[in-house]
Amino acid sequence: MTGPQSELASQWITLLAAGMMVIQLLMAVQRMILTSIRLFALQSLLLTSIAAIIAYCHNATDLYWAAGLTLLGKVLFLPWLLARLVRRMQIHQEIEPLLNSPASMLICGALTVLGYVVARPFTSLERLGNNTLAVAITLLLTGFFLMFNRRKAITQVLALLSVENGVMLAAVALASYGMPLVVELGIFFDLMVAVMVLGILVYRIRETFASVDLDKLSELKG
Amino acid sequence: MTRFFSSGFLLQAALLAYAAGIVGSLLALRREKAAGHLGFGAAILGGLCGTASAVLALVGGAQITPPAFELWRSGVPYLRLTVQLDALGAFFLLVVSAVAIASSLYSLGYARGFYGRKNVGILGAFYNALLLAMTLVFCSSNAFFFLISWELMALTGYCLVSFEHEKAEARDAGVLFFIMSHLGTGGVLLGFLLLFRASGDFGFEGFRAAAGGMSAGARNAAFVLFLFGFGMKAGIVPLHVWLAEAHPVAPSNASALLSGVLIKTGVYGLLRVLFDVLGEPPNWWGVTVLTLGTISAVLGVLYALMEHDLKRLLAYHSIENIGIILIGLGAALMFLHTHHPLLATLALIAGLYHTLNHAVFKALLFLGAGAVLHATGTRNMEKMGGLIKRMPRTALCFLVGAVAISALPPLNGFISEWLTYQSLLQGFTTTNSLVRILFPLSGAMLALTGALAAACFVKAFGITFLAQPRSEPAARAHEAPGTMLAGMGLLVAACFFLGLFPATFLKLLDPVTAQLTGLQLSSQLGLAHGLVLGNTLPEGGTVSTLGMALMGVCLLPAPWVLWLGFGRRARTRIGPTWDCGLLGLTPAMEYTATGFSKPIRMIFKALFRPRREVQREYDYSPYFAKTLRFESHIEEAFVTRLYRPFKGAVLRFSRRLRALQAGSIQAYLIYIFITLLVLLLFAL
Amino acid sequence: MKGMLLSLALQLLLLLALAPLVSGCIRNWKAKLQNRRGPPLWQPYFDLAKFLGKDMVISEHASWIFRAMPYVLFLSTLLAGLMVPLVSAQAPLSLFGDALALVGLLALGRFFLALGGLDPASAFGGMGSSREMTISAIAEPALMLAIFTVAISAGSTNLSQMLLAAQGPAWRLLNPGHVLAFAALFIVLLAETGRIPVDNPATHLELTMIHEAMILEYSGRYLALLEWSAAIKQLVLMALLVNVFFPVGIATRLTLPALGLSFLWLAAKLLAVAGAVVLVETTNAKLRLFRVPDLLSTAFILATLALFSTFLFQ
Amino acid sequence: MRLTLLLAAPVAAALFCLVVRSRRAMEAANILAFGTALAAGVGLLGEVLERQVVTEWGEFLRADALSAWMVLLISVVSLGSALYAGRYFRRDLAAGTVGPGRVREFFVLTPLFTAGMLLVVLANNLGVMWFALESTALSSVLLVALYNRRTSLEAAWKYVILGSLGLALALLGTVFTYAAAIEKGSPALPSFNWSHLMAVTGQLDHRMIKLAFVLVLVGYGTKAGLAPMHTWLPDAHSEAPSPTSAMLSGVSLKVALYALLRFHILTAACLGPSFSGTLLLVFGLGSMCLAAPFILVQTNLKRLLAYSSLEHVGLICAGIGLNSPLTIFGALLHMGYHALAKPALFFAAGNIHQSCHTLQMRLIGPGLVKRLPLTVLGMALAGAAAIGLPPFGLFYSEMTVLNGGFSAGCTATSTLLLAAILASFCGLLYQFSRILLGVPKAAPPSDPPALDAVPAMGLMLCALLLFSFWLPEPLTSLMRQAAAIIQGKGS
Repeated sequence: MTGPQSELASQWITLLAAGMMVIQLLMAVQRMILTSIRLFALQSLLLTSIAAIIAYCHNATDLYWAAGLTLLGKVLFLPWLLARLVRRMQIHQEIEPLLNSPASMLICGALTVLGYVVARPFTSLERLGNNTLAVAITLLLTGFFLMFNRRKAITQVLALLSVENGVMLAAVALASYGMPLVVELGIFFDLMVAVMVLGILVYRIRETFASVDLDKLSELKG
Repeated sequence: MTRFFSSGFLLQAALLAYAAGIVGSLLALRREKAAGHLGFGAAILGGLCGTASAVLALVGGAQITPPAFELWRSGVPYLRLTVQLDALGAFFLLVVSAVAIASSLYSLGYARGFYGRKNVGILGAFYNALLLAMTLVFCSSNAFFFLISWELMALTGYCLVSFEHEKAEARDAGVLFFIMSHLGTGGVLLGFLLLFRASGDFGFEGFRAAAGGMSAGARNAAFVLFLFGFGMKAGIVPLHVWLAEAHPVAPSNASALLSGVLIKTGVYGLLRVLFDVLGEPPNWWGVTVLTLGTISAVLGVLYALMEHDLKRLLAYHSIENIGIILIGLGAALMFLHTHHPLLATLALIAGLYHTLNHAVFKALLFLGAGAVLHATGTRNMEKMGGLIKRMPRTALCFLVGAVAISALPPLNGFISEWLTYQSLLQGFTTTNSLVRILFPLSGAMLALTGALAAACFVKAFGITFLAQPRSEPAARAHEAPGTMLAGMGLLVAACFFLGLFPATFLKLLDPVTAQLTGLQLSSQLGLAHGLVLGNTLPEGGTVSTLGMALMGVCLLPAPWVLWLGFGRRARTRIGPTWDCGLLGLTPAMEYTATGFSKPIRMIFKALFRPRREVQREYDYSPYFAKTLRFESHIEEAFVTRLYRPFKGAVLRFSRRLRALQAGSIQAYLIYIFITLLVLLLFAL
Repeated sequence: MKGMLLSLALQLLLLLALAPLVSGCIRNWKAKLQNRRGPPLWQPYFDLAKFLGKDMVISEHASWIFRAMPYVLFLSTLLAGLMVPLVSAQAPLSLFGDALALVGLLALGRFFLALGGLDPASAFGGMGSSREMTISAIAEPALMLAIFTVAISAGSTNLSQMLLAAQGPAWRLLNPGHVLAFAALFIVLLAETGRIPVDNPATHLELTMIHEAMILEYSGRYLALLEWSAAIKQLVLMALLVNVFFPVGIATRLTLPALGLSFLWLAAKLLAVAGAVVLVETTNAKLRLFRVPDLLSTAFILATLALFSTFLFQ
Repeated sequence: MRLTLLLAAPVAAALFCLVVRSRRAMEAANILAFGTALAAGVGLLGEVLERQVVTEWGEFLRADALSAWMVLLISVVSLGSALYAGRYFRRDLAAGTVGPGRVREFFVLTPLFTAGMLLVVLANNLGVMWFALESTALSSVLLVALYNRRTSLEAAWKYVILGSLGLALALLGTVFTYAAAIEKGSPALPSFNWSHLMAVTGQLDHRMIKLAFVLVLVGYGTKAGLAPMHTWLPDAHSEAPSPTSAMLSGVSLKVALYALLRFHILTAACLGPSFSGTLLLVFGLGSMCLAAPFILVQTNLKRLLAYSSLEHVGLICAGIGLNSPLTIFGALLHMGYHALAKPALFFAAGNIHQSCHTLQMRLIGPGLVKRLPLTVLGMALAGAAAIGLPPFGLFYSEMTVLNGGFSAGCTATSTLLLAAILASFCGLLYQFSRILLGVPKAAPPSDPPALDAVPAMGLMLCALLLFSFWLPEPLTSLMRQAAAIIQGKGS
């Protein structure tokens, strides 16, 4: 790997990572479920690109696989699945967050700062895209925030998936060659199964409660 | 052949007998009669073997090599299930086994009351298990094993207290008993762990060696923990609140074991750690024990006086007597501190003697109360009366117990209190510091205790057995069956023996004191061939209950001489009691138990804080009431001021904490989130 | 052995004979002080003889406790009396019991007395028993503490030893500890013997009786035994008081002149105490029952002060 | 072969249940599979004692003493649950609570659940361990939702959301660990195998390991039910069918803890034991202290048991955090005893639930002993064990932890531990005596006394009693080896 080329790749990676973060923030403030799903697909696409760039730079076959799986799973399959679920169950489109947009933005900003603080010790590592680690952690934290700032079951799934995206970004960024293939495969299939299980549950909840509002899910106390 | 009469073999036999009793009663679960006979028969056998083993070990003297054997090997680190009987253990084994014989004999008859109502097999199993656990407590040479036996004892005790679990009071009392007992175990456990930290092993031998090397702070901490833990079991004030709840609700044969022996395990524990293990005590240990003992004695008897539930009354007296035992122990600790081993031994003997005495007469009284309960179906003294005519033998047994517990000569309670007084009096000159004033003051309180106990038992015996029956069941009461009487009779005999021949018995205490303080006093205490009890001083006070008794018998003809002289023609008539000219006395006109204790209630009003409600309805003048409703209620200040608020606070806190788990997944996520943030910042 | 039996018999006789006289003296003197003629000194003896000859009525509700009680009380009081040095410094039964045993024996008698009060199912008996047990209970600590004070300074609870140890220069008897303990014991004596201001032995108003209430159902020879026991108990306590605190003139050797002198001393001291009792009874009214604890706690405090002043302020 | 067999047997059973129709065959297949697993586990015990480490599939599967111990626990609890499940569902089917389809679901998912747990403890690769754990979560979540009631769906939802989130965090932690292992400038893809990582602990990036452990702690801690990440635990335990509750409580929590332990060992090897040990101790203690008040005022029987599990897991965690050979040994012992006692309690709770049709304790009690004497007997025995009374083993293990704590000089901490144990003792005793004893308010139900739980409860209780009285030498040496591994002294 030569210097300028790696620098260029690094630039791209940083840019794409920043894009992921922007999408995350957009997800935090916007209110329509289907848009959220599309934003998630876009975020996953950016993740795929980062993986692909790194794979190209390092010539790492495993990473190509990972990128491919992400593309298939998170960009195409899961958004399709979730969108279908939303349409089939005629879930009300409004997201209804607990906190309003400005507050959400404020918190997300604070979490971003925190992400950078946590990641700072590792920026000195001489690795491709190591500066994306801060983004990854920020994605994780804001995704976390999204999870408890949402009232609908399906949006929680979405937030969970964005957390997953953050983790994968960290994996790509930190491990430079990606994880071993068997792990990648395992993670991928687990994720798919997880979303399907979540889907089943959402479906059953919808059937039983006639709503996917999480406020109804608070009978178990003490 | 000698092998069969060795202490160790008999101990094994006793353990086996109890175990067989458990198994036997469980196997015969469906046949009540067989279960009772198997279970309690095995317990009698175990008690006999245990008594023989203990006596053999104690008669063997200080030089006996303690028999030791391991039950089996457990893989748990530091746990060695070694059964070893030393002199101290043997003495307490004697206490438990002797009471076990009488109580089990009694149980044979008493269990009949449960036929068709409760399962006797289960009772027998728990009963034997309690005996087994107590026996193991006294002969485990390893603190880990000790704790196991200790907890088993609490568990079986709980099962017995809650045996009649259909009654809410039995359930509540059981829970209270077990919880407090377990908290005490926590204290004991921590104390042992402190010792373990110093010695690296759980053997009492190791503790003994290591205690010298412990820092003063650690030893003091261990003392406080042990005092809390063992004191909880012994029921010293203010840790006593469970006792008066738990002992009355258990079946009476079990109450006898609980009150007679189980609380003595606390005394055993204190003796074991304070005298055997922890080494020379600082002064404040003794002062604390003595003070607590005095307070327990006085408060115990005062609360007992306010009871009109016969078994609760007896239970409160257990608190009193534990206090008396602790007075002896505390004095002994103070003497050890000032290096007066002779006096320490004397005080210790007083404590030990009272331990056995209390076991004997308290078991007797509980068995008597059980017989009354058996006959009348109630524990409320206000509903009794006149039972001496219906159950004369039981009444006689109860009377002996009452005289003994009131520390009246010539029975055994008097002897041990006399020894306690002697040691306290001599203690005054052992030191020049101001704490010496504690000795006579504690003696004076002991006197108050004794007198109040006498008042209490006048009430207990008088209201229960004398005068006219106050209720229908009391009027229809019947004498207890033979086995029950035989059980009580054994204890009556023991009261007399221990009261009349103290010097003979004191020989058995020699190995115990030799182990704990290095001295043997029986030859110094027993004067004139053991007929007179001295106090080790050459010109000191002496007492001979046997002499008194014989003298009394000799003087008995004196009144008859007078009859012959003056009253030959006088006749005796049976007539009605004087009724102030009314139309005959009714039981409602008799003095009640509540009325009997009213003067004391008024005098100690500040302590009891009685709540009374009087509702009067009248037409013209309040002096001519149409109806009168009187309600008086006493609750212990410890319960109302200490335990209940504490319990309330804990429950309130817990309920408030439940809001954390309110069902909102968002909140749960926030918990995790906050944890994550905190940890991330921590890890940076 | 023979000497011992002799002294035993003598003391027994002394107790039995002297006790009614002391009661008679008190009654007589009290009447004199109140400007009455009063019964003769020997009246108690006549009473006893009369009671002994009378028929008895026993309550239909009473049990054997009722019948056994007079014996137990009488014998235990007698035994207690045999442990107190009266004339000779060596009490006949001092080996069998010390000061503590004496208290114990008196308590035994009281225990049965109270049971006897409860037995006939009368409300008065129960009331008397209750009050008697209460008062004796709160008198007990003062009694014990006073005894302790003396016993500690004597180094023994043996009554004879206590008495011998107190002999010596007369000024020792005037030390504040001794005097305070004496005062405490005197109050206890009033309570234990049922004297005004604690109890009124002459009353038969039901609600104020204590001792009389307990023995209300007794008649005939049992009553005689009870009255006699009460008199003996009074004598024993007085003798204890005077001999332990003022062991002046008591015979340390068993010679006839010494004994005679000692007897005279004893009589003088007893009469002095009886006089004191009479004075107290005449000048005081009976206290309400719930004021009695105040009096007895005064005694307790006096005894405590005695202890302090003997050993701490030396 | 043994490790393969261990994994293959449950998977085969799951596949078999997928195709077969007869419910009895499914039950038999489950029991057979877990029986085989248990046998293989016992064999593994011997092998591990002999050879320290057993590997298969080219080091993909690896078993040391710690894994072997976990394998034993997993297979015993699974076997007990399977024994209980057959009778349990027969009653449920009869009552119409569940349909045959759901029962099949149970018999398919349970072996998968077990297989997942076995893979967690047998995987050499930390990534594989992660996804095995995720698969246990996913298989069990459907089991939790089996009844399809409102509450069970709610519980399942909370379980899966919190669990997945936790696992995502754990994944990040795993990634960090992996990143820490990358050698500077080396083009080779590093091995993610445990055995490899342990060999290179000296070279790992300390800051990364630290961060990784924190993430893994929160992540796997969520799955292990450490407070304050435990919130799903009472919900899931109370709503799942009782055989599943037994497995969740009996082993699933401990398997997650096992995963956490592996990272603890790694971190301790890098940074010294104090960092991760202290954290484990804090969380363990926290869980114990939190459990006690909830136990005291609990109203639902199975939630009560769940909080008790929280307390026990806390104790195990704290014991390991104290980091002395004795405490770790005690913690492992505690794992074993708890795995035997808690399922028995859940079986009893299942019987009670089916007989009383409620888990609300004020409706169940008082006087359960008159209605279901045999169940109550089992419950009382197991309950006595769970509150740490001798002669049951939990007393010994608690004592051992405390001994270790004291001899390691952690007096204050151990005292706090003891206080927490005592507090939850009080709560449990109070609750048990409230429902078990007394006189039933209503007349006893007419249905015959249920003997349903007897074989399963008998198995658990007999094993518990047996091992309480007598710990065979192989087991103690296995635990000693495992303790050495946790202390970083073993292989």
